[in-house]
Amino acid sequence: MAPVTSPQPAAIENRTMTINMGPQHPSTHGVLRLEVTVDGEVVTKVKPDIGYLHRCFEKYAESLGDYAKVVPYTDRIDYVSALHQEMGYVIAVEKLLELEVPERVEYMRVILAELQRIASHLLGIGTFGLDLGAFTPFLYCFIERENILRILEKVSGARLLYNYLCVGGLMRDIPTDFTSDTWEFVTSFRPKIKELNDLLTTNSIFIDRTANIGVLPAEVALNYSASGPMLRGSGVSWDLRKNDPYSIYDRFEFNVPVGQGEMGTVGDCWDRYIVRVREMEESLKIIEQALDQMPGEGDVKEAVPRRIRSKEGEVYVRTETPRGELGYYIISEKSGPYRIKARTPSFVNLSILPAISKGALVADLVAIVGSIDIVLGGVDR
Amino acid sequence: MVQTLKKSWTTFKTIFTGMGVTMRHLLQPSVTLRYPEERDELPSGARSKLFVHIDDCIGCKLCERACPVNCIAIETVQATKDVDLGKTSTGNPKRFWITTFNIDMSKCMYCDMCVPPCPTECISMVPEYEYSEYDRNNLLFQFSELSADKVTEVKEKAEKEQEEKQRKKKEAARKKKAQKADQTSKAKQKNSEG
Amino acid sequence: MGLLDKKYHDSNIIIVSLESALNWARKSSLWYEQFGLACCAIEMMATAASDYDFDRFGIIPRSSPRQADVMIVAGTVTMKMASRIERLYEQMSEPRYVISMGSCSNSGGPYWEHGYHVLKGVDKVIPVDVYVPGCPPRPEALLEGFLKLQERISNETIIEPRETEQESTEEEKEPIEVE
Amino acid sequence: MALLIFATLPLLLIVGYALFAIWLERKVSAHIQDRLGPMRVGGWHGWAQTIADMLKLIQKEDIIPTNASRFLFKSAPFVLFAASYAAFSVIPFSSAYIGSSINIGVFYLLAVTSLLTLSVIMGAWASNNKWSLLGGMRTAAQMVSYEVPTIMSVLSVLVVAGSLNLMTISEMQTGNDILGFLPNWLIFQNPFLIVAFIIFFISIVAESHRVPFDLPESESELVAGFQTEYSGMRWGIFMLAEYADMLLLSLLGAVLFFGGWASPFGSYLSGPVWGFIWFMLKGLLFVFVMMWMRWTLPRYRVDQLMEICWTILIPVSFINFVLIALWEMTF
Repeated sequence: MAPVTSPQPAAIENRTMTINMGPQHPSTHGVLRLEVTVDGEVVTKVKPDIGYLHRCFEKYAESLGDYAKVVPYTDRIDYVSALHQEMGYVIAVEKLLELEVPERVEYMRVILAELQRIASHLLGIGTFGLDLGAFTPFLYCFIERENILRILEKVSGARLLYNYLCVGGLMRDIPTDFTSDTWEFVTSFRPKIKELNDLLTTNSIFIDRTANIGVLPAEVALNYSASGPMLRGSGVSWDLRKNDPYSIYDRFEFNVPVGQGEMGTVGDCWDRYIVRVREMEESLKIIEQALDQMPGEGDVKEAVPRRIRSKEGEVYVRTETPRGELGYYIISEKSGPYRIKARTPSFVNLSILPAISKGALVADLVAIVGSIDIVLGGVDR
Repeated sequence: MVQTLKKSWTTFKTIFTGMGVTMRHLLQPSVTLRYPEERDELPSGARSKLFVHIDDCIGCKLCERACPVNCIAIETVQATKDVDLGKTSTGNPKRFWITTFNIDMSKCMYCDMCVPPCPTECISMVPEYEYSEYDRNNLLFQFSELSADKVTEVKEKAEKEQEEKQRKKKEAARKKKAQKADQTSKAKQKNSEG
Repeated sequence: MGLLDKKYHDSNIIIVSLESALNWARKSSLWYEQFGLACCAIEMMATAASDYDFDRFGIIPRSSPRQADVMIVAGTVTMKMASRIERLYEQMSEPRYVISMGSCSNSGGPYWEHGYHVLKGVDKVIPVDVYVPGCPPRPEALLEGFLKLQERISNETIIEPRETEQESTEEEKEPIEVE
Repeated sequence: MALLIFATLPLLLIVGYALFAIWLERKVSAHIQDRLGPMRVGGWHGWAQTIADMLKLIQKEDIIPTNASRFLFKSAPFVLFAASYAAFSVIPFSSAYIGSSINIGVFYLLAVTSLLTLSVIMGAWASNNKWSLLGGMRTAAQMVSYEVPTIMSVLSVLVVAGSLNLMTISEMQTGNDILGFLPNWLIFQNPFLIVAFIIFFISIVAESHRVPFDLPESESELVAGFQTEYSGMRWGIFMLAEYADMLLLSLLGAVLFFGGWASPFGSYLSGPVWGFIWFMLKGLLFVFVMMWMRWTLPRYRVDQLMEICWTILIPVSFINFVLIALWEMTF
């Protein structure tokens, strides 16, 4: 009988699999494509592929040839926090033209910006919860966000892309019931934060999913020049409203919440999340102070130039948006803008993704992307 | 072991806290707006559709120039002297026939920048948002009320007047030239004499 | 639905043809593809959220195109994205519908003039059933777009191919240059 | 003929229940989220919504991807449905109706439901889609692991009940004798059975893949998990089977712990018809709790899921099993 030879075992191949996450995927927050190399479910490599929403902002800024006309296009850079995009741009142009803005307008801008910050954080928190499978907190956040949108719509006439700030002032007068509406919102919103904490923040499944995940050490964050909650989540107290005040932010009392690693390591997803929640409370404080101090009378269009006469010069202005540092670099000629470059926080923050998602599971990758809170309009511009 | 039990206990506790919150919401009335039956009242100045009172338009094209997306197209023809187009409701005299006033709402970005420059307040945002269409071409709104015949008639008239004007201008120019030539020649004469 | 319908027109007998029943089913359960492109996607989310609630109309999101009936093109379609949208549309199972939401996907919108990277209207790559104007459209406007789509579906016949598809076959698709 | 009618009764029940449960789920989720849910289709609170959904799914194009394994892809949903349908045959719906009163009922049920894993893997692998594959692998791991605590908690009930026949188990729970007013349900007969019930409930939530254990079809991670490539009625059958599975396990819980069709008020309001109503009410209560949980909680990660199963549920269920046996020996 011939000896039975067992077949030689084929060399065990350790093969990785490449999967495309996006451009159509429920948790990429838009049209981001991630080229994910996985070994089983463990992510070995992530490569973000961007450009699916490139909308030629800089080309438009050059082609329109008018500073006023660019404002609605800045809205569309980061459509979740449109007022912040406008504010940065408008401040930059005002600095270039050396315009003085009335007091009332400054207060109004700050209040609107903080309302917008709350709205934007609500969306960020909600979609983060959605990424982790919690559907209901997302809708509760949207109910609150809807209340803010109602105020903003009353002021500007639009729900999402406001085009309300203009160089030197505001596009329209402030409606009479703005103050009372805002007070009403501020008082009704505080208990809702507590409810959100009950439902999501302290939920132990949520903590299990976010603590110690996607840890971003402070050093790495600084090296990648991260900003906003992404940087503050890593324990670095850096907020342009405090550290380099623009507009009238130096008049208000507020804290800069930073990640402390309460549930795990400093700089994990939970820290980034809690920074957003606490920032909403700080924004409420700013709104309350601003409402108290705002002058009741005054023409908001006082300083608005009838025609903007461009000047030669260069200017860089940075502001703190809900996602981080937004910078506008304007090179101006006599005839109008020569080049307007927007430095958006989403793009910079996204670039950290490959560094912090190595070795995570696919489910963690979703959580990490959610905690960065990118807006693809800001990434691709 | 104790730690595991403790952790399980907190897990249960937080799960029940969360479920308590959702149960409270389950018993609360909903916040939903039942859209086709109920409608929210839009705030004054809501931006949802552009409308032009063409009677009030004086053809100054300021809105066209203010529009960042160039979705407004206006063509005007100067009215001849024998026609009086009347005045707008704000009292501005009208001097142009508006032969075309098209707004392409499929391009518009609802930025509201065309509204403030208008001197007669004839272009405005109206709170009407229900105009979805099966065909995109229906989103091109034409506000000019002149018929095609009228447009050609007006154009011809204006052209004629223009020609007349041009002729007159030319004549005047020629006369001027002649005079100038006259003067220069006279001056030359003087010079040569002097 | 010919003679019988006329015969019993005034009587109490209800004649529901198979076709209208099927159309009713189609229009009552329009599941949309959970897929947003830009600003309009946020308004799409707001429409699905509690304040406006898509679910009242039986409209729910599905994240896989295979199970979706209607694709809401919500936002700016760039050249890079256009081919992907076409692909997603092909992955959907018949009967499928497309709602173009907002100026950008209607005709390029704010980016039609200098937007070198923006597709001037999503109807260049896929047939569109309803155009919803707005930048972005209000949630109510999107709901109205859905009502228009339902109207269109209830007038459909099973035998004849749909209008838009006829158009799309007749029309020569313009080649898109993707750089 | 009578046999045929007898056999199709559960089918009607399952289809009717699934239509109702999907509608209920949408309503419950909507009201939890301060919404209204289906309101327009069919008039009163959108009662016809799921009927319309089903009619539409039947009309949809049935796509089979080019590179799919055709036979496996096509048959997977039917295997899944057949498995959960077959398991219904040993469920005692009321004192007068049971598909088959076999003396290994519990064993049969657990064996048949294991087929679910197989069919999910079939569908996931045959789709030739990476997301499906990941979903399928997750499902396999999850269902195989969670079968251990399920079986352990069922075994601990069997120790108390002393029978594998579900009809017998139901029958012995009629009456109101414990402490004079509590019904004779097994959960009241042995204090350790409460722990067993908690373990059982957690496991059935995991086995019917509901939040917080809905990893196989977790939308935000795997698009739609193993169902990604399915369209039309094939997908509808997956959905149907999922809801049927949920009901099956809830009903099993009702039989094993809460007296099956036994009335909570002793002999008052009992009888075959009332028995059926009580039985369905008990099952639907569990279904409601599962829905309530689903719309409250985030989901676990796949390794945490396994950790809960192997480090907490299985050891606890083993210890509990021993304790129950000791209790039975002493009292």
